[in-house]
Parts: sequence; C-alpha cells; structure tokens
Amino acid sequence: MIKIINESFDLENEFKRLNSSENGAYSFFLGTVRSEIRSLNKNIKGIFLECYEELAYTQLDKIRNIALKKWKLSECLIIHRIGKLNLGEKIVLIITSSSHRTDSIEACEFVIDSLKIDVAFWKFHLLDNGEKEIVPQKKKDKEKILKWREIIN
Amino acid sequence: MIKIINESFDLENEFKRLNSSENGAYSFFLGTVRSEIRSLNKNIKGIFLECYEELAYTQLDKIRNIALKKWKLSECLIIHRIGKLNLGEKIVLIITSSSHRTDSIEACEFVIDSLKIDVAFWKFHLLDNGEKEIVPQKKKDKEKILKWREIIN
Amino acid sequence: MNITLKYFSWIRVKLKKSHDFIELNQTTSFKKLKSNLISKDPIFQEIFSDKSVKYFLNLNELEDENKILNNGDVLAFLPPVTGG
Amino acid sequence: MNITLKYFSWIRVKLKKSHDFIELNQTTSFKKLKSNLISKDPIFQEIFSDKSVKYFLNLNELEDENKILNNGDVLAFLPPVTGG
Repeated sequence: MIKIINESFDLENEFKRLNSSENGAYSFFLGTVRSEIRSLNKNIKGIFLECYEELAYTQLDKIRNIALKKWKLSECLIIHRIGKLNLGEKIVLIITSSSHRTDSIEACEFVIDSLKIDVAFWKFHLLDNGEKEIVPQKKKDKEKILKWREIIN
Repeated sequence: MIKIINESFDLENEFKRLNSSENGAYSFFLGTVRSEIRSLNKNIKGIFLECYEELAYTQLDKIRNIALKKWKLSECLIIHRIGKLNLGEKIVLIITSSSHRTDSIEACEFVIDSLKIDVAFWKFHLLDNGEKEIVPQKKKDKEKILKWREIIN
Repeated sequence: MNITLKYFSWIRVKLKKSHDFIELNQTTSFKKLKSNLISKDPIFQEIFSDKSVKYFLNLNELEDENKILNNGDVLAFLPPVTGG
Repeated sequence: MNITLKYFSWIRVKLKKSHDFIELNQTTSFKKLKSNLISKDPIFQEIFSDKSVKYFLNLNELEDENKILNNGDVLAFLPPVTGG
C-alpha cells in the first residue's frame, strides 16, 4: 500500500493493517522533522514538502514492486506526508513484513534509500524569519543508492 | 530503555517516548508469533517464552551499550515479552533513533541479531494437542552474528 | 497543439508559477521547445544549463533531446529530489 | 556452604524443576560439582556432555572448569537461547 497524505498517522494502526500470523518480522523506517540546521545558527520551525503526486505514486509503486520481487516480503507499506510539518513530526514511514527478519530489514533499507533519490518530493526548511529555504540533495544519499543498483540488477 | 514484560505494548506509545526533534531517523524491528510450523503438519496455537530475567537484563544492557557506542544513536529501546503469546502477537521490539538513518538502521539490525544469540530467552511452541515443543536455535542466526563480531571488534 | 509544463522546487520558485500551458503551431522536438522557451524568458537558460535537472514527459523520464512532443503532453521539470 | 542451581529450557523440562539448592561441606570446583551431580542423578551426564550448554556463575559465563564455587553462588544451566 502506498499513501501520500497531508495528515499524520499512528504507528500502531498502520502495523495492524499488515499484521498477519504468516509473518514473524516487521521492519520499520520512520523519518521525522529534525531541527538539524539549528547548529548552523538558523532556526527552523518546520518543513514544507512539495510533491508531484501523480509521478511520485508511480515511482513509489516501482520501488515497492522491486522490493516485493527481490525479497520474500508479504507486504510493503509506504506512507509519505506532504505540505507543512512541524519539528518532530513524522514525514515518512516504510513497513516491510516477512517470515524471516533478513528480508524485511534489507528491503526496508532499500525502499528508504531509493525513495530519497528517485521519488518526486522536495523539502524546504521553514525558517523563523518566514523564509522558505530549499534543502539540497545529499551526496551521501546519491552514493548509497549505487550499492543497491548492483544488488538489484 | 530495556523492558522484559508480560503484557503487550503499543508501537505509537513506545515511539512517543523516544520522539525528539534532535532525531530524524527511527528504525524499528518488530518480531511477532508466526504460524511457521503449520507447514510441517503441526498446528501451533502460540508460543511460551521462558527467560532468566536477571541475566537477560544484563545481557540486553551490554548489547545496548555496544550499539550506543558503535553508532551515533540518541536512544535504543528494547522490549521483550515473556510468558504465553498467541499467534500474531508481538514478541520483541527494538527502536533505535539517530540524526541520520544509516546509524539507526545498522544498529537496529545489530541489536536484534545479537539478542537472538546472546540473551537468555527460550521459545517453546504450544501445540494444539497441549504439548510444549522446544524451538531449536537457528544455524543462520549463529552465522549472522559472526559478521557483527568483526564489525564491533 | 497544447502542452502542459510543470515546474517544481527551485524552478517553480524562480519562475513564480507551478505550471504553464503552451500552444505550438507545429510538431516540435524537446530541443526546439527549449530554444523557444529560452527566447521568451532567459531564466530558462539557467534551468536548461543545470545538468542536475531531470525532465519527465507524461511521467517517464525524457532522455532524448530529439523526442517529438504531442498534443496533450505533460512535461515536468524536476530538480534533484529530497523527500524521505 | 550453599549454592543455587538454576535450570532452563530442556534442562528444566528434563529435570522437572527450575532450580536446586545444594549444600556442600567443603569448597568445591565446578568440575567436582559436576561429578557430584552426575553421581546423584545420571541425567546430569547427558547435560554436561552437551557442548552447546553454557554455564553462568553469578551472571557471568563460566569457562574455567577449575573455578572454585563460593557460598551463595548462583550457577545457571543455559541451553542455546532462542529469543527474539
């Protein structure tokens, strides 16, 4: 299941959707709004997430299908929020479920690493002075995805 | 935080305990009761978890401290249930939190892999006929931990 | 024929709009469209010279400059993504 | 002197008890205790010959057979663990 939504979500409820006694293992990755650039002497009060929804759904679907094919997963849930989010709020949740833990753990990492590089979302920092500042793509994220391309192909 | 408990727990509540805008990344591993041996023509109705609690707390504490030292984590929560559990019920939860995702993801996998091999819990299958059957340790789990011993030392 | 252009992230901010509907008199390649846009607004020079920008035509990445555009096409301008 | 023995998993099931309190007249090594237990109950032969069983003395793994046991010590018998 893939959801791009404005409102927040509850981890227990999302888990319940996937919960089945066929599975023994669930891996979650949860990304939240971090007060990162405080250290750069800027105060952020939140972020804004822009999205090309139509494209993002097809890109997430592609990533999810690769994961389902490559690993023995029974499910792969991806939720990504858009719009204005405050510090500490949830941005993204991946849950993968499988019989054995190695599948769900690896697949979960693959999905978040791919999402960071291949899906049409853009993050802006909302500064205290009212400005919006574009968040640049991280070099590390671009490098990390190369590892997966070798594994997947 | 480390908890060995009889009753179940709520994922959203456990997350809230750790939630801080210092973190951008949370990794969860959740293990549940799987109806695995159905395929072996046995029906299990649940599991029983035995524990040497005093020892398990010190062993979990040691694993947690290694994780906190090796990776840049702000927290590492470990919850393990004991006693009788039904199919689909939660057994174990690990949550690691960090600024950047690679730390929490790697540390979370290290903790569950270590727990499987180094902590005083024993699993029994509760069969339909009322028998308790001891679950054997998996060779795969013993092999997987060797990888970490190289990384940690 | 009509084509929709969609702008995201810094391109949207720079152009101060999220999309354009443009009319073309004849079939046009992506390459020709680029010159056309640059001649109307020099900001497009900056956009097209940024190699990190990707172009998606009807939700598929456009990699061939000579691709012919058709009536109803949606062409999106995507700076490097930063979700998650 | 008194020593507590704690049994887990199949050892507990086999012995049909989770612990024993034993009294010893003199200081004894772990090795001597083993012979002592085997002489009382042959099941211990099976336990001690299983190389996968680990022994924890006061929460620390016991690896030296000649370790001397002290009054109040807690010695636990641990088959391979299967939590998580």
